[in-house]
Amino acid sequence: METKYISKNGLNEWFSQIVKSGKRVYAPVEERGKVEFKKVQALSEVAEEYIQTTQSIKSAVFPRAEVLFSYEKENGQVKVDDFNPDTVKETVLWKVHPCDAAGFKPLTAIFNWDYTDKLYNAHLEKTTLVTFSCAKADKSCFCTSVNGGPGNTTGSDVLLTMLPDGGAIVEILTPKGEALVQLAASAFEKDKGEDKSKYLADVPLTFDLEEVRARLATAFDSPVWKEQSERCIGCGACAFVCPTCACFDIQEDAHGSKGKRIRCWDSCGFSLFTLHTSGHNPRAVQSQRWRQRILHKFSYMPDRLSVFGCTGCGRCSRACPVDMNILEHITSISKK
Amino acid sequence: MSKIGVFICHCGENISATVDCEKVAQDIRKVEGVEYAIDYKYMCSDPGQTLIKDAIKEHHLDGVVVGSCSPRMHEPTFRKACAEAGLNPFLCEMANLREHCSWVHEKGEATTEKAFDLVKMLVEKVKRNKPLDSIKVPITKKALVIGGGIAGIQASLDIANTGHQVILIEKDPSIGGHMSQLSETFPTLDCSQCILTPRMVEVAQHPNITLYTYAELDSLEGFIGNFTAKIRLKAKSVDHKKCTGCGACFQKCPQKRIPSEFNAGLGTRTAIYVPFPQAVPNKPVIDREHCNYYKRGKCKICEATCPTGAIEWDKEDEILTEQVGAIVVTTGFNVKGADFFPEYGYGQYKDVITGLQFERLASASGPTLGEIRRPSDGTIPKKIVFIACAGSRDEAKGIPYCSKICCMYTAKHAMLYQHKVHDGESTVFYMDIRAGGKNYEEFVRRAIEEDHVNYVRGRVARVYEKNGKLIVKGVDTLLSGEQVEIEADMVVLATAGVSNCGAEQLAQKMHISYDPYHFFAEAHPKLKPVETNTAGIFLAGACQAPKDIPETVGMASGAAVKVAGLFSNNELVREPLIAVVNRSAPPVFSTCVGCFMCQTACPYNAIEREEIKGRDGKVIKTVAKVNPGLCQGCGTCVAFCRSKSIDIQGYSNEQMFAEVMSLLNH
Amino acid sequence: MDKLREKAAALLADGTVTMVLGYEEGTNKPRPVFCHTAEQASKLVYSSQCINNLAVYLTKKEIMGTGKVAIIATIPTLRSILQLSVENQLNEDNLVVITVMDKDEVKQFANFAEIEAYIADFQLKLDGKEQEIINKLEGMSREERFKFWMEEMSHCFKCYACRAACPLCYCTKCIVEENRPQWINPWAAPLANMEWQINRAMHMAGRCTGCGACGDACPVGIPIHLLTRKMMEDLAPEFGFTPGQPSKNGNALSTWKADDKENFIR
Amino acid sequence: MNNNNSEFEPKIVAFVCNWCTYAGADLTGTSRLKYATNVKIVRFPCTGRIDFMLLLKAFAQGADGVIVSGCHPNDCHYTSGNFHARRRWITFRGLLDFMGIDIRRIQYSWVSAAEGAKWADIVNTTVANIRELGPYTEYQKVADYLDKEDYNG
Repeated sequence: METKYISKNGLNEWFSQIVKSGKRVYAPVEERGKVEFKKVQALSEVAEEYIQTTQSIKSAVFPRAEVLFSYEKENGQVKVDDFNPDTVKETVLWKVHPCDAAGFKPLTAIFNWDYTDKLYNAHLEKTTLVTFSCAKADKSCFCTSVNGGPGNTTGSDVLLTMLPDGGAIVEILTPKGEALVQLAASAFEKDKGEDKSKYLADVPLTFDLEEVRARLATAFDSPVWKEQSERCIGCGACAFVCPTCACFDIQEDAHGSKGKRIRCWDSCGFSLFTLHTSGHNPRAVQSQRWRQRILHKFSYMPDRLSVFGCTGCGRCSRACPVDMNILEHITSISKK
Repeated sequence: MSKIGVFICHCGENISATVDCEKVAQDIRKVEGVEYAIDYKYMCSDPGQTLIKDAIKEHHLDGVVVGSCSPRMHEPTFRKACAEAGLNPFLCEMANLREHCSWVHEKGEATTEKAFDLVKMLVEKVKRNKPLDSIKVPITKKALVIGGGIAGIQASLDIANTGHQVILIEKDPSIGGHMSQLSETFPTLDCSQCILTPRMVEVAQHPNITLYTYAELDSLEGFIGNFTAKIRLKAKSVDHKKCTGCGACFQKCPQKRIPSEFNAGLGTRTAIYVPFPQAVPNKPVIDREHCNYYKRGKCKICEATCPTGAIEWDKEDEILTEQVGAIVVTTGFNVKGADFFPEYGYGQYKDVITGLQFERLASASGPTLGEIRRPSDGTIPKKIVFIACAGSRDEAKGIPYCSKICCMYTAKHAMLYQHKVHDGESTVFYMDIRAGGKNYEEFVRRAIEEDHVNYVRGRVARVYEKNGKLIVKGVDTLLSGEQVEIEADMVVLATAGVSNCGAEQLAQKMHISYDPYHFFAEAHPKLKPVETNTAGIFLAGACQAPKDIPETVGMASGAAVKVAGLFSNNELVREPLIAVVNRSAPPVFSTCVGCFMCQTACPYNAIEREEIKGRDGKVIKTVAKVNPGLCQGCGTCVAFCRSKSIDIQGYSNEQMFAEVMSLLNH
Repeated sequence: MDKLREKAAALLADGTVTMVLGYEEGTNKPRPVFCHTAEQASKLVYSSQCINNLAVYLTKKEIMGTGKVAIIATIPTLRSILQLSVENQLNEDNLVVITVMDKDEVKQFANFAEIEAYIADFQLKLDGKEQEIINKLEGMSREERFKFWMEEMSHCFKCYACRAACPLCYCTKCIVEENRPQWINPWAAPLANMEWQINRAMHMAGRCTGCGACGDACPVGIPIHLLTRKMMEDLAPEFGFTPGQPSKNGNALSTWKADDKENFIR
Repeated sequence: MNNNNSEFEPKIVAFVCNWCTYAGADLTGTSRLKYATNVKIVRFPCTGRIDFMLLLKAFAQGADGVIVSGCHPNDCHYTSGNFHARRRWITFRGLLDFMGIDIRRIQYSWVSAAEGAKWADIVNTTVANIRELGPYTEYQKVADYLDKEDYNG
């Protein structure tokens, strides 16, 4: 769609209009030495100097824990109070990175694959993504190797590329984006024809995605999984910070005759994730779980959902207590 | 889906006066899983119980809650009723609506609501109760008695007389213990040996008693009803089958100057010896420590003199393995001796002796044939001082407790002295006179009033020798508060009673606990005085604390009854409210990771190690296992287990959790 | 460093061990590595930057296999090894424990007893930063402390990195996976998160050796190691334990003294 | 926090051992001593059996106070269960306080089978104290996690 320019002041104006409109705005905020997405009221709260938030913003559409429905039993009768889409608030995700925005594509694919997930879609429908191109990257970033890039527009409604003058190139990509822009139309100016690529971080291409996929197709029994996963201690950090991991568990929060059915995050890295009641565990050892993680993202998902399960944000590498560096591991596979 | 029956009792008016029982019964019907609910005037009455039984059958109930009095009162009643109706008794629980509700609250809604909550709580519990079967443990009907003093003798005889086999082991060459060393006994002054020796002989001759003297417990394994005891038979070096006890050997033995243990060091014995004339068995052993042959490799005079060739020079210790069902520990006590009282010159002055040594002097069978003579020069002491509480009740000496028997035997000693030395003068220094017991106080009064023993209340500071006399310096704290100084010919210390040597090691062998002074600990200070906290092991006599003969004998008979009671069944039946370690499907087998912290937490040593082996016999993992014979069901391990791998039947995690939740959910 | 590599290579070459657990250069700091051949030993590094507690791998059968294994242990790792042995989790004969002393001197321990003697000289002390937060917390009112921890706990998403990184969290089934009853709600929420941390701390009482791996592992930076650390500081004197030194025959909660002091029981 | 608590009726759960305090509470009944209805007794074999999680669960479920009571030291039916419990509570209490949980809401006591009067007193004073402290909403609020709009972020 169309490209515009917005000045520093314009940006402020637009932001305050968004807040005024009553939408919830989530943006990166620095706290306790970490930068995380948080509900904000003013642009001043938004963090400046950082590479990446520790956690992705998938929780906006796929919360850590949410109530599928609640119920109450009274003398034999069960009253069910189902999830109501109307209760979902309009939300703006401000200053997400292209790799975060890209993450919504695989998520949407997963939640609409064999079953259309009412909750996920309700959240997504009411969510608008204002993405900021990346001017900085670190050695854990590899978006360019997974069909992405520091200025990539996939999944975004609006993409901003910040300019030295404090203004930004505004790419309005979807009707949702357009609607958001309309909240402060006057704040936007005509495109100045700047080439955004000048302002993008340099993220080197380290492996060929299709090559990796091809190798993985025959790698199921490869010793590489054991080698790579030896130091993995089997926590869920990688999965929980990942913008595309969507494993969940269904749990009961019952109190006497009342209760809630809850969906909450889970991780294929946990040893009990696949444990059967019989006692049998198809993925008994960590190497099998590591293989599952990689194959799922780089083989199964492209096969079944025609989208890769990795956006190169590098969060898992940064979060891992034992430095399981996914970029390093994938690169080594691609070179084998 | 559970089918719980709820039965609310009015207990006449005891409950219904403040609780609306009908309402409770009505409301509880609405609760999930409650199939049937009713209230009745007296649930514990026959018609009441019939009500329950019929309901169980009619409504196929799989759980029962009786809302009535305290379970401590009627739980057995109602569980029995359920059992009679074919419901596992452990599927019946009681809600305490009387002691915990109607009796402690005024009439009103709140009270009825609480009653409802209490019942609902138990309903939630019962839903999670599991049918349980009582635990049956086989019993080996043979007892082991450790220690052949009067306690061991009494216990052995009492058990043997109930028709059960007894093994009595004694570490010395003869049974009899301290009692055999005593002269007369208070408060009756009858001769100790005269009453004891017949019992000793009876033990030796009793068909149900196997006596092993010169024997000690080597190790003990197993649990109540099923102990395996390894007994070390120390080498006597004399074959008692051949020996006739003629005594030729010890008359000829050249080693004659060995201080006699029996005479508390006042007399001497030989290297091959019988501890005392009335010993049982009355056959000698060789004390290898002092025997010339064992020391220097030559002598063998005894062998030459022995008419039956009974001497066995190369005899070695034997280890005997015995299966027993119960154990009575009667290892007795000891008295503080040498150099514990430098201030009293004990061990320094020959004529400062212990009460036990005085017993030997006063005993007709003693070194002086019953005459009171000074060890130093054999003269008869004209002035004698008895010091009570020598060590006892003395924090400084590390013995804060009272040795209990000293007051009485000191009075006895003074009395005996006065009887034997008519012109003698005796003084007793004491802190308090503790003469609780039948005819005890009278006995002490007699010593004071009839035998004119001079009692001085006060501590003796020190005793020292001055030209042939023992100067006893003390203070009369009762009257004058003045320094008292007595020139005595002899001083007798009523030394503190202490635990027997080796008590600690023995306790550890048997896994029974002991107090800081190494006296063995009873299971409960009031209600389980003869039990230890290891089921199947009992205590009697002074190994638990210093005590006199009547008390010891009473305790021994008590322990014997406990053993006889245990042996009166072929199986030990116990409530199944015990801990169990979970088991799950392979490859996990059990969530127990075998850290065995629970072992250190268990008060009963009930937790054992179990190796889970694969088909190939290789050990897959080692996990905890609860021994149902030992576990008493306190549940400490359950609360402690990090992975919740141990649970306790009847108070399981699910049950307790559900109870708490139900109280608060509304 | 060379001495260390030589030692490791030698152990692997002569077949003394089938594997050496050590550290190699990582993305930003050294990370765990597993050497199976003498050649691989050349990857080994050792420095104060090595903060992962390698003892965590000693209870993983899939990693350890059945053969004899060597581990390059830092002081905290040594402490964990001793505690693990107290808890019957290690086979002394199947483990070669190596540490690096100053001037890169390599020390191989003959047995666990020797390790005990060795670490006795190393006092376990709260570092300034930890002490600072503890002081700050103790300075707060109770309500403030509660707010502080609730805020912290609201960041926890239950990845259990704290559990995974702790050498002493070796249960096959953790309390949080126990669902009969469901002691702790499995989803991430402030209360459920706090309940988990309280359990972790209680389960560590008298066992924690203060390596701080739990805190280091937390991806959202909750200072959870303070809970166990603080408790260690409080309990050690109370129950006569030495922080960081394994207590034989049971721990703070599996043992007792008749004269344990308290001032709150009526 | 605690204004107009006059009509506030605290919910209090009592965790007691079967041999001493439960029997003591029975004696309170047989002696017809009166106490507040707020306290409900859960019976355990021994204080050693009482899992610290049950206390937390009680608060999470809406309890405003908790009583934990068992045999006096040296009187434990199982000889040492109460000693184990005492250590557990010393440890637990320190931790809870460090985390800012209101330990004034947990009343520990030793009540023997002969102390019926003491039990009544423990209950009444505890109820009074909790009434003074007011409902434990501070804790119960965090229990209803999901209504916290953006706890996720």
